[in-house]
Amino acid sequence: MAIGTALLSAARTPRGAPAAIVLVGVVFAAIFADRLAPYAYDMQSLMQANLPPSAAHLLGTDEFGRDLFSRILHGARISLGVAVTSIGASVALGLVFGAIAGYAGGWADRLLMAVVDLTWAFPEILIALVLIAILGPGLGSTAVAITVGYMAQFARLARAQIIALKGETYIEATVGLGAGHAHILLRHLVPNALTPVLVAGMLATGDAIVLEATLGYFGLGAQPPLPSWGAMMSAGVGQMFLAPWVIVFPGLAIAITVVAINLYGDALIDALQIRNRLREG
Amino acid sequence: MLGYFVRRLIMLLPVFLAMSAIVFLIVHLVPGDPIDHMLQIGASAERRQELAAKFGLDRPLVVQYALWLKAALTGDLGEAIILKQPVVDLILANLPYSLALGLSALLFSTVVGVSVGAAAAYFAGSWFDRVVMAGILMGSMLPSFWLGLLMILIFAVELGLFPVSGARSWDALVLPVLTVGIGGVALIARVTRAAFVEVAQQDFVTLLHAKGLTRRRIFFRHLVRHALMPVVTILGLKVGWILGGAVTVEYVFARPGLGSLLITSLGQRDYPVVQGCLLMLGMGVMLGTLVGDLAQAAMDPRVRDRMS
Amino acid sequence: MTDGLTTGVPTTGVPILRFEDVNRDFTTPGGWFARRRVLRAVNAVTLDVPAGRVTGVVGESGCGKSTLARLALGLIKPTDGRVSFEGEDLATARRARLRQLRARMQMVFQDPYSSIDPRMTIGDAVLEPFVVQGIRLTGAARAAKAEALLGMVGLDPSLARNHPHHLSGGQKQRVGIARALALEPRLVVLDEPTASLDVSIQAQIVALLEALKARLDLTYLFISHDLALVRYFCDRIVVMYLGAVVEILPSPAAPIRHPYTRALLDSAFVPDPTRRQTLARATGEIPSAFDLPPGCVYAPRCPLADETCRRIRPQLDRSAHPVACHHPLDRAGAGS
Amino acid sequence: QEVTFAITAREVGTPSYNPITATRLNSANSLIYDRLVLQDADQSFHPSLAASWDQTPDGMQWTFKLRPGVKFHDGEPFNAKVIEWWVPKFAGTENADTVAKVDRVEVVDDLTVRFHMKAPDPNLLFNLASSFMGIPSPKAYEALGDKYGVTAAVGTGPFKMEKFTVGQQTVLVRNDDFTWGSDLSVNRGPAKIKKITVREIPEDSTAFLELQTGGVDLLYTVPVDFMPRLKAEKSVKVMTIPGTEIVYMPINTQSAPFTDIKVRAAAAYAIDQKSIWQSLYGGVGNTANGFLISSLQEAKVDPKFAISYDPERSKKLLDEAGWKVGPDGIRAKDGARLQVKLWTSNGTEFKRLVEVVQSQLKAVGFAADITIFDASTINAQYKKKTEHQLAVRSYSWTNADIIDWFFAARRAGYPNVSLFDDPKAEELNVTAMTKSRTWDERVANFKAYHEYILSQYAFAPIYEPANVFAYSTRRLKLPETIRGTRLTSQTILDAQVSN
Amino acid sequence: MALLEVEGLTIGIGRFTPVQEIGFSLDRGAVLGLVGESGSGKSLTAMALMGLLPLIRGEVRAGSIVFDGVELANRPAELHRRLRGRRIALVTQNPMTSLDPIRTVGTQIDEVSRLHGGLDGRAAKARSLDLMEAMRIPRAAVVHGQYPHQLSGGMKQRIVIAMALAGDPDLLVADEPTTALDVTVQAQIVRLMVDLVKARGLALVLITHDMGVVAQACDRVVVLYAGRIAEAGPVESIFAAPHHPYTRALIGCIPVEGQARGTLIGIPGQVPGLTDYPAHCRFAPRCPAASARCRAEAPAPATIGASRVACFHPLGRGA
Ligand SMILES: Nc1ncnc2c1ncn2[C@@H]1O[C@H](COP(=O)(O)OP(=O)(O)OP(=O)(O)O)[C@@H](O)[C@H]1O
Ligand SMILES: Nc1ncnc2c1ncn2[C@@H]1O[C@H](COP(=O)(O)OP(=O)(O)OP(=O)(O)O)[C@@H](O)[C@H]1O
Ligand SMILES: [Mg+2]
Ligand SMILES: [Mg+2]
Repeated sequence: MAIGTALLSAARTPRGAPAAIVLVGVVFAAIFADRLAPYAYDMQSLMQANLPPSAAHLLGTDEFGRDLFSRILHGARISLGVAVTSIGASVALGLVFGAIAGYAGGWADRLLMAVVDLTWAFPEILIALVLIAILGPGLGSTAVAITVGYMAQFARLARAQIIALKGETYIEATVGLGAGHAHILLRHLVPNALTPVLVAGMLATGDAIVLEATLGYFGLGAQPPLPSWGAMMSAGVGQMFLAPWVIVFPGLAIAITVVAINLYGDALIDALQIRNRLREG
Repeated sequence: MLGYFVRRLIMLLPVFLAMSAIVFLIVHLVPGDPIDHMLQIGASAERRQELAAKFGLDRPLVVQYALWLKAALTGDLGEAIILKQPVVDLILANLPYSLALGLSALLFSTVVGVSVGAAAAYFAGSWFDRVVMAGILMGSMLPSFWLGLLMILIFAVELGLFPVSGARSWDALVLPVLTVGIGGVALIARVTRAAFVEVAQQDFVTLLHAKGLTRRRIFFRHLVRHALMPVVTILGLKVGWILGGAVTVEYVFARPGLGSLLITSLGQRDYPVVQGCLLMLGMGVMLGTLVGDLAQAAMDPRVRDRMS
Repeated sequence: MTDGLTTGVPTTGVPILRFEDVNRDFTTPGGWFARRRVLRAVNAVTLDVPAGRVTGVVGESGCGKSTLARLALGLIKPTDGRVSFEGEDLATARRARLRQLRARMQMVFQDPYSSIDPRMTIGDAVLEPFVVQGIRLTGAARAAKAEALLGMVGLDPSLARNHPHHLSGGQKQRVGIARALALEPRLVVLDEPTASLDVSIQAQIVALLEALKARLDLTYLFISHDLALVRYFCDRIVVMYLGAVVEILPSPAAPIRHPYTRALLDSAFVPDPTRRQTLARATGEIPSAFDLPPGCVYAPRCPLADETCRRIRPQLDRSAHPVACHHPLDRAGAGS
Repeated sequence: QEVTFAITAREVGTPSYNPITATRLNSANSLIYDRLVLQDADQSFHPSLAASWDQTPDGMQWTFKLRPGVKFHDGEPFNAKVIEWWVPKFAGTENADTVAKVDRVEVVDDLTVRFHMKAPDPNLLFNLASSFMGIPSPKAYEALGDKYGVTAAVGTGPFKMEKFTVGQQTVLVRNDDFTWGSDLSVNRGPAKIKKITVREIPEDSTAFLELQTGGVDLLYTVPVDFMPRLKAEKSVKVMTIPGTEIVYMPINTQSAPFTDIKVRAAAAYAIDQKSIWQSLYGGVGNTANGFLISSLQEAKVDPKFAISYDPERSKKLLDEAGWKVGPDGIRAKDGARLQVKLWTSNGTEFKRLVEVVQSQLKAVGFAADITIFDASTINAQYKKKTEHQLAVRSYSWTNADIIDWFFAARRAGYPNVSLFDDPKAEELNVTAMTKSRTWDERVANFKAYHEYILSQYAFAPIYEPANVFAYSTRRLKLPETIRGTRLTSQTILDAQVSN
Repeated sequence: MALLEVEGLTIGIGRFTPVQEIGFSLDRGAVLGLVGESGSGKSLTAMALMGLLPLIRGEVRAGSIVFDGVELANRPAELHRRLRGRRIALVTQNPMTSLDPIRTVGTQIDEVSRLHGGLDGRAAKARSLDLMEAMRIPRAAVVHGQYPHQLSGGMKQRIVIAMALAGDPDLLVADEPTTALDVTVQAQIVRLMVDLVKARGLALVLITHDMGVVAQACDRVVVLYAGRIAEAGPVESIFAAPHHPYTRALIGCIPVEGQARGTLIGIPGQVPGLTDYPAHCRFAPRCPAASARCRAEAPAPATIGASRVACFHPLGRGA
């Protein structure tokens, strides 16, 4: 099934529908955060710090008196933005590595996969912490760290797809027509390998949001006053007894978004019927 | 089988070399160096020099690597610059904590994950399946620093069942294990459920039904072994996660462990320790995959035959 | 092993494709898991495919039919020996030359279900040969060409916009044929083109192939495991067993000389309840291609096998009806 | 009879208990080692291992009478020979400055030593009272070499180090021979607590919850956020003692636009110390208006030099300097936006504070981009000298000579983060550091130096935290008043454990 | 009374009704051929006989399956399960995937006799070895301890049949048991099964798409087309004089010895998919003899000679 149709039909399943609604909402918030937010995300008002939710501040305020609702809307943009761009880069890199390794086979394959497996060997959080130590903190480094941390997964998946596809008759048929490597790889192999890798990427986006949050806890994610959900939560840890809403709402935003991504991704996997292809990696 | 094992071990050697080189490079790419931490503010350049010479940090990187690797091969990972102890001792001191936490979390995730996944698969499509799977997923998606504090708040503060933090008694292990384990439970439950659902669709299962076996018997006697195979693979791949993945939890619960050692030493640029930890983790992972493959072979005669 | 074509089988047509003492080995991947094991999929095959005729190849699963087909098209290279198309060695041809040659030899595959890229429309699939060969077609020419090709194989041209999963197996196989014929090849290798289709569709496809051959002056190398079908469709029949050619029937009606061919024929289910056969002529199953017995590879299953058969591997003789057997069934009759 | 103390984020991971070579020491250090003298909260000095002392009028000789009967944990006697061995040990270490002016140590008799000075040092007693001046057992020290302080630490203090695991905990057991407590304690020894486990807890919330549930009995530092909750807790007593720390914003005087003193001043006047003190720190501690902690005499500068929030003045200065307000509220000059870098190091307090500072700077027209570094990287970055502009940081020191640390030209980069290099300041520095003969003279000199630094806006003062600690009254009973500058062994000696 | 009587069997899966009103009967010692092209509902019928439709979310919507006097359709699943393996056994199409890959083939056979015969491990194994020898498996004792992937396809199919026989069933349902096998092996297996039926007095439902197999092995045959019966009757009369145009065409699709080239035509068009089953005669679109009536209503089966034929224009009527 084409991925476009699948996106729609996944959104019509009982599991997919609520998830799709949530995701559309989050993306909407991310895009229109500027218009939707009642306050500027960095507008402080120390006299109004740690206010509980009220009509003026729907979700309350944080320790600097900033409006949590506005920050969560903007946070959608940052958290999602970081997760999506870094996973996007990760998927792209993984595809390149995986496709080359899978298509070339032999020593090129072993070598590339040995490198990939090295990053696979370490927990993503450690990779991220080490990389950020090298690159210095900030959103850019976080994105790089996430990119590297997850790349192995996509490279392996892409490679498995390519290897499986190489055995398909239509590839042999196309070779039989006289096609060269570029044609085979770019016109047939990569496009057909793409779907599962993209879906795996989508699922990983959820994990990336959580990873960014955890890095934020170590002070390494988005730099203040940028409100990524993770940064908001980690700042809220100190406040959790005084003003629990400061940590609860961003936490909920993460949990709901990530669960929605997973549920929708699951529905999508079923719609595309690629569950066993996903496992090959 | 033995031959296979030996061959795999030999194959690990180049991987080990590549890994150690990368580890070494990465560590030395990090800006700042341990001397900064030893010097009082405003120390002289000579003093710097002297310290650098003392720890061999003034030599070319290649030489440093060669010396380190040579020693590492004899089991000597050098002496910590800041922590002033043999790195091996530091690792050995922290390893038991990592293992205790990692293995218990693994056990917990496996037992609970497999049970929950199996139950969900048995009742696949029912409300039970949906509620349980969604619940687990939700739990696993909370960042662990928050989940950890929540656990403390509920189980240690409100209910007073376990100590808040530390690693001084067995019961201090419970909350960290739960915190780390929930993510694993979700992962394993999903893998298990999917595996059950998938094997259940295979031809030979139709034939099991045709033999007149009850659904229960088919499920618990026959499908279980198949469903566990992907779980074993996952577990083999997760050794790194066991040894070093719990940094956040170690931090929140003020527990020792390889992850924390690594992060602290990274902060202090205590190169030998960072290198040692990374190497240790890498080797753990390599061994983990090997053990995973062997377990796979033990469970699956097809794999076994391919190995001989 | 014969000395090849010089003293080989006289054929009526000029050979368009030639196998000269071709071996092809496969090595199972070694590496992490397994010891390397070498399997000889095609064993010392010497064969001419005469132009304008239908040469049939029969044999059971794993006997090397598909490998032979791939070798014929240069999709894989022989381990030893030479495969030449119109006199040119495929193994040494340059890439660009190979591409040109490929326009003149095409293949139709066994499994129609996976022989079209699921992401392509049928129209794109039948036009892909032109893209690959660097032949540019304008929009109108494209549509016309696709229509012509689909029409040629008896498909509704409106299918061009569909994706393969909307088509039935028979329709897909027609698309496969259209694609193979797009560049107007001379040789078409048909690798069990009907094996995965229902009988009613199989018969349609065979009829289509017959018609196209007559119209386009094609040479067929027709591969099948169905002896009855091959006998119906082919001019010459090559019988393979475990990678080796054991008999070449010069015509479908020629008397059978090899015990294996006999067994194959006797195993066929004749659709006539009044002619029920003593089935089970052949006993045992095809041994593993990894460790071939030293003598005749068919000896373990052959009712006529004796010590000689188990020790010495028989060579294809040089008669008009070559057979590789120490005890051919017509020994008394035809001399060799 | 056993208690658990906890040290939190800032002190976590202190790698050793070697006072001679260490650059960081944690709070447990004072339980292991005794010093020659102790300083009380009122800045007065009290005998500890030194029973009495004397200085010649020219300040060139100091004679210390040592307390008799003192033994190290390893049984070695404490006497004049120890001091003779000890003082030279500092040479070449990072703490060398503390005794740099001591020329040599003369053993007068077994219990008397005389310091012969290179130059008078009015600050000597202060230095001797610092935590780096805990005296280790020479025998153990020499035997262990590099590993001293990690595998073992041997002092004369009321507690012996039983086991130390870096980053985790230190187990201390009572020194039953200890009878030489100072007059800052009621109990002269041995301690009433038998065993202390000092745990290191990096997460503040965890530490707080441990105290709340009785998992630990004493928290050495309490994050301000938790104070209201702890105060509400019946079984917890929160105590505040005057702080030793100043939080400030160094301004890189050599990085444009801060080369312009008006821009520096504008940045300094943009900081609203009061609202930070009130809302961020709940009114605990003090606002800071100078560079020194308020208990020092040198801190009492002429009010016209004190820097405190004045947004109008700030804006006016910027206008004068040519920085005009743009449409988004950020100022610009010649097309360049007033975009500056604002750094800090990782740590909950700094991370919070820096956000407020950023927002206050924005209010007057600075756009500040925050970067949060880990502690080791940030110093390396400062040392590059060209990368940084503004920062939020703090120091903890109870002597005016800290101005020299942070503003002397020869230490530009780090610790002179302001890259302050000014002839007049250098002159004042020399006077204050080397030309003062008496304490009063020194005070006057440093005050002048302090005032001059303030007048140049090389930094902006922000906040002076109080030392806040808390303990569980269920298990511990501490004296009502805390003697000394910090919570150290003299208070723990008097501590009682119930049940 | 026949061992198995199926009447008006209609199978539904969700919105679809892939099998409609199928009926046949079968005695002990007889082989019934169920023949039809892909998708004609052969496997679903087999699943219905085995009571395994729930596995694929299917159900018997109408009709009856009477086995040895007991009605099975739409009865508690447990009733059917008790018969499975013991009285009714199944042989499936693909021996490559029909066996559990991680258990030895021996234990898989043993399991049946332990479960249904109440034998202990040793007795079960002895019985399995007997059965394997009856299946002409060489070196049965060795094979007993081997895993499926170590055996050839033909060998595996023999194991599957041995497994089916282990419960001593009365009825064997074989769903295309030889399709995946080599021609030479195929012949052996079919022969083996027919011999077993005769020797043990079993009844066999042999599902196939190959009229050749039917001609060689079956006593009676049911020809299915798109989920319905086209024609049913004794093998001899069906081959000698097919009444349904489809049956005749199907027989004509197999080339026979000496058949002249160009005479093989096949059946034009294609089998309709489940979603576009016409309401009228389903074969009409491909039928050379189709009339307006054929395109308006569905013919009900009628008796012609020894056969039942669902066609408005049966061939050779009165012949
Ligand atoms: N790429 C390959 N790698 C390894 N072994 C191969 C490869 N291709 C074919 N073989 C082996 O070579 C032998 C001959 O295979 P081939 O596909 O030519 O047989 P075939 O006669 O076409 O069989 P079938 O009727 O099943 O299509 C088989 O044993 C097969 O397993
Ligand atoms: N689980 C299922 N869900 C939906 N439709 C099904 C299912 N199983 C079979 N069908 C449909 O029911 C119809 C009959 O299927 P069945 O498997 O009985 O055919 P068959 O005659 O056995 O064909 P084949 O020769 O291909 O095995 C087909 O159209 C098929 O698509
Ligand atoms: Mg083939
Ligand atoms: Mg079927």
